Amino acid sequence: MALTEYRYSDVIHRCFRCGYCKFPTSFIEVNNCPAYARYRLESYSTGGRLWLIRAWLNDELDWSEHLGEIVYSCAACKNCAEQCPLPFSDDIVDMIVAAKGAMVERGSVPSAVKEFLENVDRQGNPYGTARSKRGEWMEGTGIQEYDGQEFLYYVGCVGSYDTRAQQVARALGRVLQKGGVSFGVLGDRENCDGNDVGKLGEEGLFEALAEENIRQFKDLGVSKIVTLSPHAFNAIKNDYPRLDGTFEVRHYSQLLRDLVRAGKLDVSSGFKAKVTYHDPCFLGRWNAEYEAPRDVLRAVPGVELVEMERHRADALCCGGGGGNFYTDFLGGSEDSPSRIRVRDACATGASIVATACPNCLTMLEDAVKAEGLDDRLKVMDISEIVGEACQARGS
Amino acid sequence: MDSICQSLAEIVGEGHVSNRPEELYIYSRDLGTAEPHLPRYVVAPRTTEEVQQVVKLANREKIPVVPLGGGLTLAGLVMPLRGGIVLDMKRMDSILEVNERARYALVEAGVSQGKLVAYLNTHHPTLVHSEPGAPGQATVAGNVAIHGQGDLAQPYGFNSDMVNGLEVVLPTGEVCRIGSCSLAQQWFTQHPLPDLGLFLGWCGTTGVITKVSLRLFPRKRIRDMGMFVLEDGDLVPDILYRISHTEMAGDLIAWSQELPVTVSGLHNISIFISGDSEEELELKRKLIRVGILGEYIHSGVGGLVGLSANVRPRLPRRPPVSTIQDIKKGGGFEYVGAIMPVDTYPECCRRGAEISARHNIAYTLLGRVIGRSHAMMFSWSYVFNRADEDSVREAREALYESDDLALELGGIPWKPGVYGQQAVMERMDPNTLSLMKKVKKLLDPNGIMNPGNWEVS
Amino acid sequence: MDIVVAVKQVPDTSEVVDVVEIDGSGKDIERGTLVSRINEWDEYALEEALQWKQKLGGTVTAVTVGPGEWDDTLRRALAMGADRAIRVDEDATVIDCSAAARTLAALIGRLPHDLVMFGAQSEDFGSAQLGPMVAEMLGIPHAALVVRLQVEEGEAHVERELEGGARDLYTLRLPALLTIQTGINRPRYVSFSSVRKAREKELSVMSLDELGLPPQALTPAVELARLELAPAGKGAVLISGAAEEAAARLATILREAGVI
Amino acid sequence: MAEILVVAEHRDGKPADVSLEMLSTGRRLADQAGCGLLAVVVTSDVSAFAPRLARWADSVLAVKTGKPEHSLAEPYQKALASVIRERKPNLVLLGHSSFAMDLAPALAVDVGAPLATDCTNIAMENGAITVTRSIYNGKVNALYSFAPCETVILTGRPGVFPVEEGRGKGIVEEIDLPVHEEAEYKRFEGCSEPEASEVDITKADVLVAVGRGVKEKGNLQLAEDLARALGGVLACSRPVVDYGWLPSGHQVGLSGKTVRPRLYLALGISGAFQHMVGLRGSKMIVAINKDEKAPIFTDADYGIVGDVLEIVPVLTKHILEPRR
Repeated sequence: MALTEYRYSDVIHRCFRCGYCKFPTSFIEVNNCPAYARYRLESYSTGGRLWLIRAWLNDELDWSEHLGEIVYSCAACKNCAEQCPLPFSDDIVDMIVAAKGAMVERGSVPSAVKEFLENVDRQGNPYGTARSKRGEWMEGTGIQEYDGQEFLYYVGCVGSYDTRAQQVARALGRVLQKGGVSFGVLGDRENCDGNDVGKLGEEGLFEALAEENIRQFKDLGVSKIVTLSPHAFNAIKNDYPRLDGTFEVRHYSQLLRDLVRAGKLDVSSGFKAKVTYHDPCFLGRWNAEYEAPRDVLRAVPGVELVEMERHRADALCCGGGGGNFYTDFLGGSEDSPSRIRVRDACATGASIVATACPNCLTMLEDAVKAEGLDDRLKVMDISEIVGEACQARGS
Repeated sequence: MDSICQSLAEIVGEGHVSNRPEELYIYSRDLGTAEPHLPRYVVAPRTTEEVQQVVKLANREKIPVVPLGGGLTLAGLVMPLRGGIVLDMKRMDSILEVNERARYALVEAGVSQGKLVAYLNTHHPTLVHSEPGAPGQATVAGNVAIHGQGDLAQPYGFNSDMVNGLEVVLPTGEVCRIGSCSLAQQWFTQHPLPDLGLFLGWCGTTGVITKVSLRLFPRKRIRDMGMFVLEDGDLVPDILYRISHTEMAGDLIAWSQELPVTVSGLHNISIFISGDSEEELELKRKLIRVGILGEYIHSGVGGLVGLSANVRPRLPRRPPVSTIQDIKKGGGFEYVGAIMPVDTYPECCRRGAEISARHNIAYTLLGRVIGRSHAMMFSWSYVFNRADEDSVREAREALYESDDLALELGGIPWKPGVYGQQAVMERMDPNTLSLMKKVKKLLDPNGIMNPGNWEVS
Repeated sequence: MDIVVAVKQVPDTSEVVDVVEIDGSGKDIERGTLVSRINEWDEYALEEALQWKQKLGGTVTAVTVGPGEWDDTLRRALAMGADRAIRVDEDATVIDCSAAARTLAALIGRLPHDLVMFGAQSEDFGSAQLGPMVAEMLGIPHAALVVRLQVEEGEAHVERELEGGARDLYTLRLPALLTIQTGINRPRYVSFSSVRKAREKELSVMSLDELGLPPQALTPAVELARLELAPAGKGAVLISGAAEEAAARLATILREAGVI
Repeated sequence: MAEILVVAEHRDGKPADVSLEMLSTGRRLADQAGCGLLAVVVTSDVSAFAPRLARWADSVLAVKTGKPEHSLAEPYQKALASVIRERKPNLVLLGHSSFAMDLAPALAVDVGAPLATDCTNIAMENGAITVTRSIYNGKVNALYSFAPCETVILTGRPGVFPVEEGRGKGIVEEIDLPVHEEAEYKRFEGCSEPEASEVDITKADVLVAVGRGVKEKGNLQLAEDLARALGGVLACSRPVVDYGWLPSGHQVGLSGKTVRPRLYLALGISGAFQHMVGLRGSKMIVAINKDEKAPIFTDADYGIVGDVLEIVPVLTKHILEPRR
């Protein structure tokens, strides 16, 4: 693709590289862009990335594995979009995704990205684990396959395959059961939601996945969907409709809030701990849902909710977005965003960092180990906290 | 990786050095109109010791070293004109000490203006520093290295006059402390020691600043602003003089711009005031509104917006610069700032508008008062389209003409690019010039520090 | 430069996909749950062919002997940049290497071929036989396990991989056949849309008959008696438990064994 | 059965290990069938090889050739084809080496004999030969038999067949065959030795080896930290070199180096034989792999089934601070 064919050819040169994209609103740290935080070189800031993309499309710069890594190190966390003062701020992430798309079309992507996409294409998940093992997480939970229940509980790849995230998938299942929610899952029939595939620039594969899912949902008569992952939530809510797939989709934190408020979920057993909450980008900045998870936590007796200095729209991404939980271009350093984030969490004095995204959960948990904070900080999903709080006494 | 890259990696760690095309491309380019120059290496140090080792290596190998902060001078002052190492200082961003009683902050060179503002807001709400109105990633050290000014310029002068002490790595690798810090861990003053002001305003050509102690000032609880609008620019110097006489104003800025058309041809004087109480604020308002502007208003010269208890202006969260630059939808913006006598304001405006017209760029003219009308920083701003070569050239020519204009009117281009530097030195007294040369030669025998800038031929 | 690349489709039985079962016949695996992919070595062969086409011009033709499903792999080859693809319609899973070689030799013999490329081996059976057999049948020189290739003036300069990282250097006169080892290049990513676009490209199917081969050309000389699941994991003492616990125990074991 | 023929491959003046493995196997089968064992070597230095081979073989055919000093497929193919046509051995054995991968298939076509490569077992029941091959990433074993024919050609997987020192005294016969070293259509231009690397993994006491399972170059750091904690060095399997994550000097296996460390810690390595043959000499093999069915667990002494990226950092921690 030449610059002229690039969707944002008339905009991309308008980035002044003033650098707001690196900061949170308060300017307190320059490292609120996860990729810039990790590498601290201008090439990895959003502005630098845009200039490099333009140079590449303009044939001023050849493609290289390194250029690929720079572009793909963008976790699509949207901090830049939040902070950029210019009129095209809403398009910044799309500009980068479109550049990834150009790389995909040229067939030149970093090997980890190639692997991610080929695995999803073949096995319906980035890990390349067999499709036929997708449902294994639910063994012994009594969770039923979807068959006309009110809700389809869509688990997603991480919750289905990652051993730690599987615990969360089960925990949420139990909570929904306790809340008397009528729901079912797809088990082995579930397929990748495609959110991160799209953010990796593989638009064709994303659409194929989305269309396949939409067809399946419709065939099964699904109308309401509750997702474990904000990534799936984002795709189904914001991208599926343009492919003629409109469903009433909610992130589970929103559903749990309603259940608690309606008194359908008895959390009176409580959960005694000082808890800080990490905003997942695809719930927060992408879908402006900052309160539901906090409301749920506040509703649990014994939870003392404290905020990190950077939170809500200013939250630092865990570095797992845009496929990076797998491709891991931001890992392997004490400057890795996930490690900065758990240090932020520790600074609040909380003993629990709660989140509402299996990607964030696994990223932060690895970071806690790497930082050697195991004994001070525990990473939990909100569904797990609620799960403990609604251990109905007696039964 | 060549051997020098290898040794650089051993100093700062492999992840913080690069000689790959992508990094070299980015660090070869300035935000303004300057032509790109490729560095050989990009290095991001974390400590003074690392800077020291890098500089020693460079001095031994005779490789240029260009210290880079926020990279927002727009005049290409941090471009590797002779290749070599670009030293990205932004990893050195710890705020080391804020002394509330002595009102100063000791910061590492990479600390951004934004971070210092935010830090003071949260931890020392009674203190402020003079914020230069550049995007937040501009660094404190970079700003004093170019004799920057900020929003406290009218009461307190240049930011570089607010420096209590410096830590500098000399071009030959010695770490040197200037001010009370050279005696003990005391960063509260530069005086009364013999003057060693060899680093401020030198744009990194005499050493790498690694620490700065900067004066802080009382932060008033409430801020307010007003804008006096008039047509006759010739009156502006007089008005500025009289407002500064009251000693009630903070930042004082006179400006005039072509767009939007509704303000075209007008001159605006932005008057910022602050106070700890409504009473204090109202007193200041009165002294300026009634005492000074009243008669101008009555004689119908101009009108005042704000500066009254019942009108609350919205103070911008961000400096306007980053949005102004996009008027041409071309991402390019550069200005010539010059330190001028306040009396030249009308002429600066007239001639500036002519330059803009010649190069068909809407004019944006601004004068910020420094001290009690002792001087003003007058800026001629030009936007351009980064994607359009002609547009870039037009802007570049306009900038050159503005440098010449500043000098012609008896002013001095501030943080000029190479063209302006040469123009300044051509007019400079030969003895002064040779003193500059001696100082540079003494400190930087191998000429490795940001070569190409302020070079006395 | 006309290049023919032979490819095959294999079930994905890589490390993380471990659901392999023997089917009722005892002579094949249960393919139901397995997904297919292009043989990894063939992907490198295709990439190499395409890069030389890019440099020298000419055509790249992808060929295979296999059932209809294998068109997926040919389409992938077309998406990568091959100009045309030909499939000889036979169930490759039941024929042996010599039969497959005979068929491919007959096909390739009819195509313009300055260079013929095979993957050095297949992921599923790993016989590493096909290429050299076809070369011998076509009567053209060959080199197996090629890790480096330079083509100029009707000659191919190749490096063959030997044990221990050593290499033999040969010059082959074209036409010649090479079997390609992994790592010789970085195979490009094949985007979903390029596969879609490749649908317009020519994919032809041929029968043995059209190749002038009698059915008995496929009689295997090597007969598969039966398949057995390999005994897995019996050797190692498996340390169970969560990461934390398992790692701790391993550390202790290593210490007690005095290896650290 | 009339005769078994073993093709002796050599390099740097030494017979290849795998050839000795095949000679021993040939000996065993010959004794079992009560037939003769013939070894064939093509070399410029007959005296260097023939006597050694004669310890297993009843007779050794040494084909004299000029350069080069190691085995090339072309001269062998010509020599062997004529020997096979003339003596019609029932069984021809080669090691499944790079050399044989180049030679055996062409030879099989040349003499019209069935070929089974990379055999892990070779059995003979009343004259009939059956072989076992390991397929589908070592997850399945396939048993093969052969249609009745004069000669069957087999190549045996290196490191699988035991070597028993030969005790015999075979006769050595130097024959002169028209050997084309220089076919004008294929010129041998010499050979290059493996590029030297900064670390010599063959001398290391502890090796931490990484494979596909580490997923991304960035993750090598984890393995490197562990290696440092163990006072060892980093090794790897083929894909890691193919991806350009590590220089080839770190590669263990058939096309890499052969190592004999006290501890071989394999991270995310499935254990394909091409890799495993390189570490047979290891005192202790420990494997960490997601896939409980990965072949590596067959050869490993200890194993953890789990995510390398999850376990390695924790393991490093425990190595560094032993709990008292």
